[in-house]
Amino acid sequence: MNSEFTKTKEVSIRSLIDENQRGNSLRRKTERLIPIGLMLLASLSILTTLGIIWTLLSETVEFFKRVPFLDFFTGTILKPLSQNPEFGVLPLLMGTVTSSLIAMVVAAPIGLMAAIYLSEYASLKVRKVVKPLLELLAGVPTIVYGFFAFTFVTPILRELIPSLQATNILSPGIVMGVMIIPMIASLSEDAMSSVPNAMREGAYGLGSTKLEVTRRVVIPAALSGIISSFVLGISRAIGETMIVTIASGSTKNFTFDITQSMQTMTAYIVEVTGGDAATGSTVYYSLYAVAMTLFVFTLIMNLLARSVSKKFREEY
Amino acid sequence: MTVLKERIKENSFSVVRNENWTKPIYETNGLNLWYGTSHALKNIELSINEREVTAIIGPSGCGKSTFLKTLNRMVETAADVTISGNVTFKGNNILGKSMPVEILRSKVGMVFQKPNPFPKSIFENVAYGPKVHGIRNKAMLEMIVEESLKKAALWDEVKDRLHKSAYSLSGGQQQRLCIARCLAIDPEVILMDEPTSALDPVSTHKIEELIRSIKNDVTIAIVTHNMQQAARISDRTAFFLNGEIIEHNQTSTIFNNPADPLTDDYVNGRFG
Amino acid sequence: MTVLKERIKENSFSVVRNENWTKPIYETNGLNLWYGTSHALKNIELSINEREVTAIIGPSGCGKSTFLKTLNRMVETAADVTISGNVTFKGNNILGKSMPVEILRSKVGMVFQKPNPFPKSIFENVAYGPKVHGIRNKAMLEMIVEESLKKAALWDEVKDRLHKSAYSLSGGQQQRLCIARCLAIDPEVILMDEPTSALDPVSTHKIEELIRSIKNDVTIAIVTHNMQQAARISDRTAFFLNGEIIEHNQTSTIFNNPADPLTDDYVNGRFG
Amino acid sequence: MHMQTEQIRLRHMKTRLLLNQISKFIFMLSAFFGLFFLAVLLVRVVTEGIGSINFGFLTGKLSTQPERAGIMGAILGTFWLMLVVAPVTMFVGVGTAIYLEMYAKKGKLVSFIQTNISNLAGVPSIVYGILGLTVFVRTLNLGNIVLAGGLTMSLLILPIVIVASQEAIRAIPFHLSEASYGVGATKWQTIQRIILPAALPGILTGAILSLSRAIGETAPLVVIGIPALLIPFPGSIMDRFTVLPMQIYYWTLDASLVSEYANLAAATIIVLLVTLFILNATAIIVRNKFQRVF
Amino acid sequence: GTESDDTKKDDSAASKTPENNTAAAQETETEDLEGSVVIDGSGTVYPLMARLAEEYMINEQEGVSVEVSRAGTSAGFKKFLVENGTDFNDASRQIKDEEAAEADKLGIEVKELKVALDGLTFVINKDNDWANEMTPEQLVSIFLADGNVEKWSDINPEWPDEKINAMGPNENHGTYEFFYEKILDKQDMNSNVNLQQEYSTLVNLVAEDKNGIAFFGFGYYVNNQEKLQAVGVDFGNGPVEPALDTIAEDGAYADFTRPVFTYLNVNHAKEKPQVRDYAIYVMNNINKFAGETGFAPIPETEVQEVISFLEGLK
Ligand SMILES: Nc1ncnc2c1ncn2[C@@H]1O[C@H](COP(=O)(O)OP(=O)(O)OP(=O)(O)O)[C@@H](O)[C@H]1O
Ligand SMILES: Nc1ncnc2c1ncn2[C@@H]1O[C@H](COP(=O)(O)OP(=O)(O)OP(=O)(O)O)[C@@H](O)[C@H]1O
Ligand SMILES: [Mg+2]
Ligand SMILES: [Mg+2]
Repeated sequence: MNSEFTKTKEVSIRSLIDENQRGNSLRRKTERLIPIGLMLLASLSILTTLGIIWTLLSETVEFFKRVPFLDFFTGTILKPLSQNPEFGVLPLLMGTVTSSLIAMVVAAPIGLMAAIYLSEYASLKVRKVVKPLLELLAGVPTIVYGFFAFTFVTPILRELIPSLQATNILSPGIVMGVMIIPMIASLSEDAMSSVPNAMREGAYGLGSTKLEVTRRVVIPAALSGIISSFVLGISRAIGETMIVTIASGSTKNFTFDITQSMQTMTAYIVEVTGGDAATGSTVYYSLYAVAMTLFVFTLIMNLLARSVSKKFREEY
Repeated sequence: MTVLKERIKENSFSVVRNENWTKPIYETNGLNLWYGTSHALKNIELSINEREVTAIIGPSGCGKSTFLKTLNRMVETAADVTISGNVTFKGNNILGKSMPVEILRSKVGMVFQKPNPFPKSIFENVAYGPKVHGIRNKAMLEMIVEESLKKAALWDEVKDRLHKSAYSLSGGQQQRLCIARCLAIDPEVILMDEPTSALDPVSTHKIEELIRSIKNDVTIAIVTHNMQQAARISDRTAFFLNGEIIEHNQTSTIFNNPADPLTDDYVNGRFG
Repeated sequence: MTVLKERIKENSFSVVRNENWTKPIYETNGLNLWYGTSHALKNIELSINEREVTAIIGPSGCGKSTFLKTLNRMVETAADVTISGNVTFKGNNILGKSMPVEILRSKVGMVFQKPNPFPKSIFENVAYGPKVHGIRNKAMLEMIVEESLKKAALWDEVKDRLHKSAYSLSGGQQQRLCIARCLAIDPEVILMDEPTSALDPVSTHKIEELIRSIKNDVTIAIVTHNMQQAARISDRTAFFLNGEIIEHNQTSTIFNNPADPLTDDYVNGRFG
Repeated sequence: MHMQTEQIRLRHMKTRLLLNQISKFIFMLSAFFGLFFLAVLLVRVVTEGIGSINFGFLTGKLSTQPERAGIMGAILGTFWLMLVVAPVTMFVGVGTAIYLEMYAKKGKLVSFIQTNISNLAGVPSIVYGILGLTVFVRTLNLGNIVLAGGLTMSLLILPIVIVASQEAIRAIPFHLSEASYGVGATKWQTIQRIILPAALPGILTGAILSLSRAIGETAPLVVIGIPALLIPFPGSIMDRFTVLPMQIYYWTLDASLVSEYANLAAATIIVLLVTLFILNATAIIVRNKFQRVF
Repeated sequence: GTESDDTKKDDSAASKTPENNTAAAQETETEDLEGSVVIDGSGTVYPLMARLAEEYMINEQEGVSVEVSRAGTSAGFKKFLVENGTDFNDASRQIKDEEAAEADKLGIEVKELKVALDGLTFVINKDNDWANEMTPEQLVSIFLADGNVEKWSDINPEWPDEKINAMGPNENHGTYEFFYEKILDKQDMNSNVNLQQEYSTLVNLVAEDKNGIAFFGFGYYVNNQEKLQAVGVDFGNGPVEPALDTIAEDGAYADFTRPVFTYLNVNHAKEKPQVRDYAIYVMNNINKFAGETGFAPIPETEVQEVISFLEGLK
């Protein structure tokens, strides 16, 4: 290519670009529409929230017209379908809280220790194998866990605890805990691995063992992240449906006895929607009141987890 | 490099000829290091003398930090690291199983480029080392903290707020706090990885002063990208390039009369 | 600073006295910039002359990159940036609404510290700019790519693998590719932010050669932390500290006879 | 001081090292506990169900006779459901992510939307079921058809897709965008030509993983009232349908009526798990194949 | 052992008549039908109706698609009593007055088809060797709010001094409704009774609990005979085990027997040949499959009556 040719071409590149740019004002205008379109898509998520709240709220209001607010939240007896129905939500709350607590007793220590192992101890190779496998555990559908709790874990537990009923809250609680382990492990691991390495190096440099670095530096620094993973775990347990539905039966017991069948809020919703509850009946509305309670419960948990972990992110 | 090799050979017969030659506290021998398959340190032969300041210079990525971290085996905290060769600390090969890293590291402190205090109080930061090593006695701890902060020339600035968060200090103060934290476990060596590169001129000056004041007690190996700093504070300088030692000699020689043209190019800023 | 101010005053009367003085293509006037509440550029008064190489030096965090990115308004891509003052490019205030950033940026290319080719083929990387500016013609694109790669002294090394991924190139080649990518849209100015600091000596040398070879056609503003590099390739040098311009002058003056003692300290490595 | 600390140091070292070893072992056990459980679960399900898996089972219609029962209907139902969920969530999810990451000014609105999305991700799936029941099945009167179930599932996994897409977009180093802006490309050009192609593997991985969540999800469909029954194979999104997990649910419960149903449930679980495994493997392959080079 | 033999006998007996009728039906059916038949309703009746639908599609009309769902009796009626509603609604109870009124309003002519009989069965644990036989009064007293029975010994002093764990299906089920209305005579049920949504839960609970007793439809017992035993009920003439031959309208177990139904939208049957054809098929074969699914057959005369009604629709 001779320089003469190059020279003219050079000029034409520039002028071509300039020319195109002049004609591009239409393009720039249409570009301004893109964010508006995308914003509409983004607002869909807000619409979903509003939809949930509207759906739950309108029917819940109707429910509280029929059943006094206080009776609902202080009643220990739930007999929604009986001839003299009673709508105390406490048995359901009890079932929900108990099963979630059992789940956390299993998941919190195991999940945290697994996270410590993965974040602080495991070699890259081990981590590369174990993490996806744990993800796999998290990916097992809950219906499978339910089947497993009902047909396998309960019979085994009955060998150990003879008084255990065929449907009970203990077995689904434990299985739910196993289900939550990966979640807590992975969120806590995230929190721990986002502790700057510089901080670990500082501690190792002073002759600390791994355990000491973990205990005195990493965990304190990641504490809010870890706590928030626990709270999210609880929230997940509260909202879990199929495991308890299948393995804990539908007895509306208000009891502390974990060997017995208890019903959770979620299982109640399944029971009522699965049945013949006629639109307009109190039972039908109770569905929404329970769902609303469940929604508020998990919402509080999520907001709590968020604010805790936010605090932690601000630290560095 | 040849000079160095000869010297190491001489040294193995304990023939100390050079008048500036003090006892080597570290000696490396055929040290090679790989991150995965990438060869980060190539056949490093280097000795570090007791109670001297050794500066390590070289362009970015040449392996300065890697080498420094090999000296207290911190490099092993990275994933998939392979090391071969010998690194002896006071005659013991530290790469073997014989010495737990925790003991080695309690004798070899380390200061990093970015100050990295723990998210604890100033006091707790300095007391951390003694505590993990089993010192519980409160009076003793207080004494150690005070002494270390004094050595690090930080005591006067923080003595009224020992229990405030370390993050309330300025960058330069934080760096001196990190040095104090090292000093609290009474190390024999302090490794410093670009300790002033994130600091302002005044803080830099203070740290350089500090190095001068403690070098009678501890051996110091310092990585710096600031050639003038190396010239100012070090007794010897090692020039790294692409994971190799190009030249290692007295600082004045390296800067004024380097043997290798690459060294000359580098210290005169023709690359890097 | 006083020197500079005087000069700007002179310049505003278009009195060109200095024999090296060419037409300023950029002029900034009372330029201030905040990231959120942190004041990153303070009252910058600086002009950049056409077909000259202006080096910008200063310690880490002093605002060099920020200033450079203000020149093509790239700085606005960061969140929460406030700018006041004037920056004129060929007489037009670029901070106003009058000129769309896309047009400005098509005239002002930028090269970054880390080579940042797109995850596309070598060809597509160079052709990207012309394409987004609406050039579709294949033959034309091919010509532009070839020409740009030639100017960037990369053609011979890559002509046989134009359609391989840009990541298959070495760091230095990638950086030249990024320069070729700039050249492909025929810019009037190229801003370079530490273009060689991640490169080896040979690549650094090549890029410096390249800068020398294109400076007859384009104006270049280059940030560097390598003082010798600034001395080697630039016509003028501006020294930044804490967001302020401490001194701006002919390169030889800055290095040999600085007006400000801080400049002296910095270029002689007493801090930073 | 020196001597003293030195002695204390050595005295403690043994205990400290021992403690470190012990705790490492315990931590490791914890990490492997979940995997052990997974293994037991798989062995149990496979031994119970593998005998029922054969060609007839995979391609047959549902039947009350265990030896005749097949799950083609549920497989097709799952397929049609995905045909609704995948495009809807991809379109809305990626659009939302682009808006949040690239356009929205970081401020109150964005953090509100962001909070909202992360809260939606925490809303129990059964609540989405109630939403779907009320809005799609009853108010829009769609009935128990694929479209209603699909839209419900889409809402359910949308937050996951959004967050995954956001992460994928955020993971594209800013210097690539910078390079594009630097040659004068507009924002949309940069998104279209640089960011989306580079983020695609990440987005796809997230989308596939959330699809597999949708495939295994049961509770919302139970609430919507999806039957696992004698219905013709679904042929479009307007048909009634059932899905694999619903089939498992009913067969688990009906095992008291016909005990072989327990085996059919286990067999269906195997099919479901294999499907999910294939999807997950695809996601991992996508992730590794397009491993980030930048 | 004996019961299952009975079952088989009954089966083969019942299967005779349908064969003749099928032959008769085939005459009228000259062309191949197509289209769909949509059935919803009771979950109790579902196994029977689903079975018939399958057989119909395999053996009779491949072109017709019979869809069977089980939303529940009431929910099913809601889908049945609308314009273009379902063709059949299975019901474990009779249509209610309001529902019938709704049908009138919409102009839907509804025909009740009684399809089978179900025997309310009380089951106890296999290890329970005392309560194998009880009177209806004793059984009722266990479930009544004021039955004053908590322990087995409250019923019979010789029986163990242990707490009875009474259970049953919950109010969602037609079975509960029948039990409450017909057996308990609408007296309050003991609040200790463990009411469950799922029959599988009940089966497991009783199978594992020596002191458990539960009631549900005969079908759930037949399919779990290896886990449970049925209580023989002494209606006055000695204990009667529920079985396909005792559960009949004039059988020995009649007092605990209830009919189950499917309701036909007659308008649809007139408009759509496949609906009418299917209805006739159901009636012709109903007794053949009832036994298999745990229901007792209905009298042949009733079947014939309905068939002639259906054949009259054209
Ligand atoms: N953890 C790691 N894993 C893999 N490679 C690494 C790791 N740390 C460093 N490297 C590589 O090893 C080489 C040497 O790195 P090192 O950090 O020692 O260089 P350096 O001389 O300290 O550079 P700088 O001046 O930038 O700090 C580099 O190529 C670097 O990319
Ligand atoms: N996007 C941003 N948001 C907030 N603060 C920023 C941002 N970018 C830079 N800063 C701050 O602005 C100041 C100037 O930064 P700048 O990157 O311009 O420095 P620099 O001179 O280029 O430094 P270096 O030599 O390290 O590249 C620094 O204090 C930096 O922390
Ligand atoms: Mg380094
Ligand atoms: Mg910079």
